[in-house]
Amino acid sequence: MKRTVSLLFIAALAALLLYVVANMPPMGDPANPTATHVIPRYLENAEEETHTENVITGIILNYRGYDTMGEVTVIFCALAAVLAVLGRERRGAIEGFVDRSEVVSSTIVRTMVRFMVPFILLFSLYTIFHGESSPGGGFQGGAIIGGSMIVFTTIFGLAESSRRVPQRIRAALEGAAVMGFFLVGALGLLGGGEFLTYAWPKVAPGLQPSLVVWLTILVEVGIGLGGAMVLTSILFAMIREEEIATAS
Amino acid sequence: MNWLSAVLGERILGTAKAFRRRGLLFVIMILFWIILTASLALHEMLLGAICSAAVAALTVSLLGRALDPHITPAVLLRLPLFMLRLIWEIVKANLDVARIILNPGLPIDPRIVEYRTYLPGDLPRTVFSDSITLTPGTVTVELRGDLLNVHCLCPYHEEGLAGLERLVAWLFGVRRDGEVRKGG
Amino acid sequence: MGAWRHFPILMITVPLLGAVLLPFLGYLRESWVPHVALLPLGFSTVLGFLLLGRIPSDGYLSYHLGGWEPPHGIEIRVDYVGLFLMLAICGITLLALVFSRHYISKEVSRGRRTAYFVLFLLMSGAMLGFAATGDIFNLFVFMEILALSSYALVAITGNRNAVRAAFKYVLMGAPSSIMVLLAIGFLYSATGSLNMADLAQRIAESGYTEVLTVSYILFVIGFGVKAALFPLHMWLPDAHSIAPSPISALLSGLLVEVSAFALLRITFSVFPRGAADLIGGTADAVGVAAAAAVLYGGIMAILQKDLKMMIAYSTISHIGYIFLGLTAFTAEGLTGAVYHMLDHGLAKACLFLCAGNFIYVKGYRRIEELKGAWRQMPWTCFAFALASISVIGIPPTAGFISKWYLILGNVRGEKWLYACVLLIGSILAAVYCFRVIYYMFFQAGREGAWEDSWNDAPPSMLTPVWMLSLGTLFFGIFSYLVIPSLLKAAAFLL
Amino acid sequence: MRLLHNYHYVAAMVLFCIGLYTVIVRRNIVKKLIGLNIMETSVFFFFISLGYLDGGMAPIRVGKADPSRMVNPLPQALILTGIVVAVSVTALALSLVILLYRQYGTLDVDRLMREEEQSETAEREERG
Amino acid sequence: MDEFLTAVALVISLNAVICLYRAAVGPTTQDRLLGVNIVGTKTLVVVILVTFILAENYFLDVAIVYALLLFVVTVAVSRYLEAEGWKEAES
Amino acid sequence: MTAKEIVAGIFCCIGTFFFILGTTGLLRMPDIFSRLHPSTKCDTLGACSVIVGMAVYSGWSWDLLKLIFIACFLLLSSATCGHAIGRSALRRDIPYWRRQDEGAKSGDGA
Amino acid sequence: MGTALNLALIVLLLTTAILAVTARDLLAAVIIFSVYSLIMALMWQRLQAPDLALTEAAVGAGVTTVLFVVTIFKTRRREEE
Repeated sequence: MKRTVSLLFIAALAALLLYVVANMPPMGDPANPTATHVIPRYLENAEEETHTENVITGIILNYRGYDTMGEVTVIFCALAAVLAVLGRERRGAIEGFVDRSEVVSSTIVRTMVRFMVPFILLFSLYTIFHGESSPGGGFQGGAIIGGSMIVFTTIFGLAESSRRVPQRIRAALEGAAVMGFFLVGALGLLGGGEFLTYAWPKVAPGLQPSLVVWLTILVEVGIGLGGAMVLTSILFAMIREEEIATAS
Repeated sequence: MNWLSAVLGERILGTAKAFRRRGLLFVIMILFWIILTASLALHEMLLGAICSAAVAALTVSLLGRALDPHITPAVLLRLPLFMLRLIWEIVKANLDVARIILNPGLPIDPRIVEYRTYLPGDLPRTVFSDSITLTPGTVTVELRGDLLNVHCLCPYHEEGLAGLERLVAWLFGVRRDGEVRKGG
Repeated sequence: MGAWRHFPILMITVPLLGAVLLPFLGYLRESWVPHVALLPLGFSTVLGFLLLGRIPSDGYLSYHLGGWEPPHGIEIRVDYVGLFLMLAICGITLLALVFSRHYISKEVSRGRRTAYFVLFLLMSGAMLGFAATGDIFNLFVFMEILALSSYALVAITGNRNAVRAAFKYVLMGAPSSIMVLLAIGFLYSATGSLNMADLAQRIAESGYTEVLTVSYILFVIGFGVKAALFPLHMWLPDAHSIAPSPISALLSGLLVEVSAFALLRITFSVFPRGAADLIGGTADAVGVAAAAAVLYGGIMAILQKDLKMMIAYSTISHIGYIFLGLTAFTAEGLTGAVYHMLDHGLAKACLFLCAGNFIYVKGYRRIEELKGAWRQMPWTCFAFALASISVIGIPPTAGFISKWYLILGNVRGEKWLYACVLLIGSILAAVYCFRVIYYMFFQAGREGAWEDSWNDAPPSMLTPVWMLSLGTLFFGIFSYLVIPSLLKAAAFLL
Repeated sequence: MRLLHNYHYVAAMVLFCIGLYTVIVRRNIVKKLIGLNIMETSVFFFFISLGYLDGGMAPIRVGKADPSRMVNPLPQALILTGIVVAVSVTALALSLVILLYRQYGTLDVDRLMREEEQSETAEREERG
Repeated sequence: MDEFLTAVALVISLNAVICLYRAAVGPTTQDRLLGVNIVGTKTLVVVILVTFILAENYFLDVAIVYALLLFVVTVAVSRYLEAEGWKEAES
Repeated sequence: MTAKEIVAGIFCCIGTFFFILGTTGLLRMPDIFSRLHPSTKCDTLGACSVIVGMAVYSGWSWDLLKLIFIACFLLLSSATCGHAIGRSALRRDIPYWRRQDEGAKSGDGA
Repeated sequence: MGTALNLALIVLLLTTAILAVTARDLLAAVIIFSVYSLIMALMWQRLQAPDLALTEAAVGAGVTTVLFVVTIFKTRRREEE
């Protein structure tokens, strides 16, 4: 019964959606509302206004910086939520953690991982720093660092991995990333602009272009490292085989 | 005073060793950076130097341990030749596998054989087993100490292993008795 | 333009920033966390009050983030209704936070307390951002912060039922968020804009009527799940009754309202008056669902045995009230809906906190166990009674005023049936509320269930309860302070 | 035949429905989460198709590229945020799954609900 | 030339569809992982081809990410497959 | 059609051929261990030759270096991935196919 | 020809999605889901969104998959009958 109702609901929704798609503007047409309304300004002026060659980065960090602030908060919130659900990690508990599966990973894989992790890290740094001129940016770089942490953790074990990236450092970077974003936003406030203006229009107009560039890079690095650490912490929290104290 | 100089010497030597590892890693990293950024502009190089230094400092304990005793300039010089030879082997391997796959009778007689290698250290063994995996009809499925378990598609594939081992030994300058040739 | 134009953004970011700083404090001095967590919310509340006289009831404050003007940048848009809601959010979260300090020792394990406060602040900041934003995608982002923190807060006790309720909530909440995102996509494809004010203009000119209609339907489904509109309410009773009481108060008193408010914004600010033919049919369907919700919620509440469960079902019924106010499409109905958001927020938060008091002092959850509670916990019981009166809608509480306007709006909109449904809903509310009150005051409990001496909850838990219940009284008696401006603002919205 | 021309949209909608079907009908909760992810990616796909321009280039101004031939960067910027949100929700939901399994020993929704009824009846009996 | 490269990409992606058979049927999880790895390699090649079809060379960064991620996923998953915890679960 | 394009085209065709070969092997081989062979060899070679073709096509540019890097990386990673999959199969005691018995028999590694 | 490639990719997407949804072995479903993400990323690259292709490859195929695998490792492998 319930199943039939759900299937009917889905079928109705599918029909509705297909009906809409049949009536939507043709894809890829330059005369579409999406291509004519807000976009031209971004494409024409992004380079002068935001000093980024990659228009997407310009939008993310400048035109819609508030969304990105929300995004960073979402990551932070996810971490807080996962730790709230699975229980916080006790200081120094993981470092003494013993892998219960008793499977030592293969020497070949270990050597290869040793060999590749530096490359992955450097590549992610490249992604973070070159977000304004090529595809990439803070969060992408962070996710790639997260990937390197994943492979390192699965191969070398949680204890080793968390010795290399201890909780202190993770917590500090996570907090600093979000906080940095807020403070950079407030900096614009102090300079007489609006929140998230990466400049001081009233105080030092001459400083503006270089200030924008530097603050953009700062924010990118913050997002990258913070995001990477959050992903790492979430991974650690999920791998950790520590029974949590449930209280009611 | 003797012990002091000994300790100092050791310290300096150790530092030098670590520095050499780090330096090697740094050079590799900055080369990779140049490939990535595809430019030789000054500010890119500066940024690259900073990033590479950071990565090298962070991961030297990771990569350095695997690299240090084995990577010498001579090895780096021999590497391209080794690669060429390996690619030739890979092409041969592929033609061989192609012959097997395209044969309607599928003439295979797979087995897992053991092979004891005389190559020392993790890196040469890893290179050896990866080369095995890439060359005719053999896949390394397990490496425990100096004992390799190799899955062979056909019995005659097993014979190729010794030649490959000689090739890897040549690359790392290892003699049959397990001594590492100094300097190359 | 003075510094006050920055107040809305500060109201939103300061709690979020506080949430980020709390873990460090928790690392250094864990016992300070509950106290320090009050600071950012208090700051926001003060800013909100300072802002009160600045915004005219037929205008709005527009703040361009990063200095990019609206269709290109993101706009924060606070109108009178929005500020009204933001103040309600600040006040109720502040009181619930005060309440939490003692309460969480009962339900939340030690290792999770810092996380509790972090998530609490994130949730309040997200609600404020949600209420204030003028950009439709930004709405989605804040909705997700809100959703994530509320999922985790439902599960924070970590016991079986809590985790199950939270998972149920995720399973309904996450697809609804995706539907909202899809709706935003449709809207964007037809108009090419994301700013609400700009969208209103573009929708009037756009020729893609089918796309817009379906987009609105998806908005209704998405926000309907978040707001627990009747056929989509399945997650609510579990989540609201199982979460720790201050969280129930927030979920029931604010989160649901805020989602309804988002739908209000979509209905009135985004789809302009001229687009009534686009959304008319859907709005009618919402009206039917809302009417069904009023009846269903009321009847189910009568059938419940668990106190918090009963209050949760009552919430479903009251969401129906709010939506009936929206679909009346009259200034009175809209005023009633907005006023009901405030009133219901106060009353429901108060009821849940009272239930929390019972749990804290005696561990009682079931309605039958409350027989004779008056003897031991008079303060809590009186506050409960006062809030119940507001829920029923008896003068002089705020509940009466809002229901009056709701009915008036529906009568003006010539929806007689809905007006009757609203009246019947009040009768149902009277049934389930008076049952509890009767048990509390006029029945003797089991032997030894209650002590004979007054041994109520600690003051830090009683103060919020009383402030909330007095709030319903205040807004009932002094409604003339707010209602005219609200009416004007509603007329401006329409 | 708008439908044929907009085949990207059609694909996105079909994927959306597959995901929704999984979320609603399949009983395993990990499967439901996979369905959720499929839904999310399909909506992202829809957004990106919205921004496509025939013969367009990626919106990265290397050299002096012609801005009028670039695809729409706005949906891409939005979806970047969307992906972050998606991974956050998935992480949270998965940690809930771990906890659920620890406490119920099952991943089947029906069984979870049945357990709940059982525990409720048990509670009722216990209370008299 | 673009047409030709597109045709190559098309053939390779059709190939990938066939490889999915292995990923779908199994019979062991290792088979599936292998199938997935192969599909991933093919996707990587298609990414490189698309880079040259669209003549936007920074897409190669994406290809590098693909290669890295394929390695990461395959190694991590096969490491989990090795672990003993599966034994009772699988039966 | 320049000579460069022709060479690139030939390399692409070779690569496609090896891909098809790999797919055939993947479908035809009897067990996981023998399936590793076509996947690690043919697919790697197929990918590498397409990459070489593209390297020829791009001419002398920075892309060439990136492509070479990707190719080297692919060689290493596919060998390692093949090994990792094979090792996990061995560890889980998945029987391997033997000619003599015309059927699956448990092999304990050697 | 470009359209044909797009169609082929869409077929791949649909196949992987259906396979991921129908597989009874959860681990297989997750592994196939990672291919789905990879192909989705490729599709996005075809639609000129390299930033997103990068993100999806790293997040969808990498992080999400591993989180799923960890979860399945900690819980139960097979779908219950």
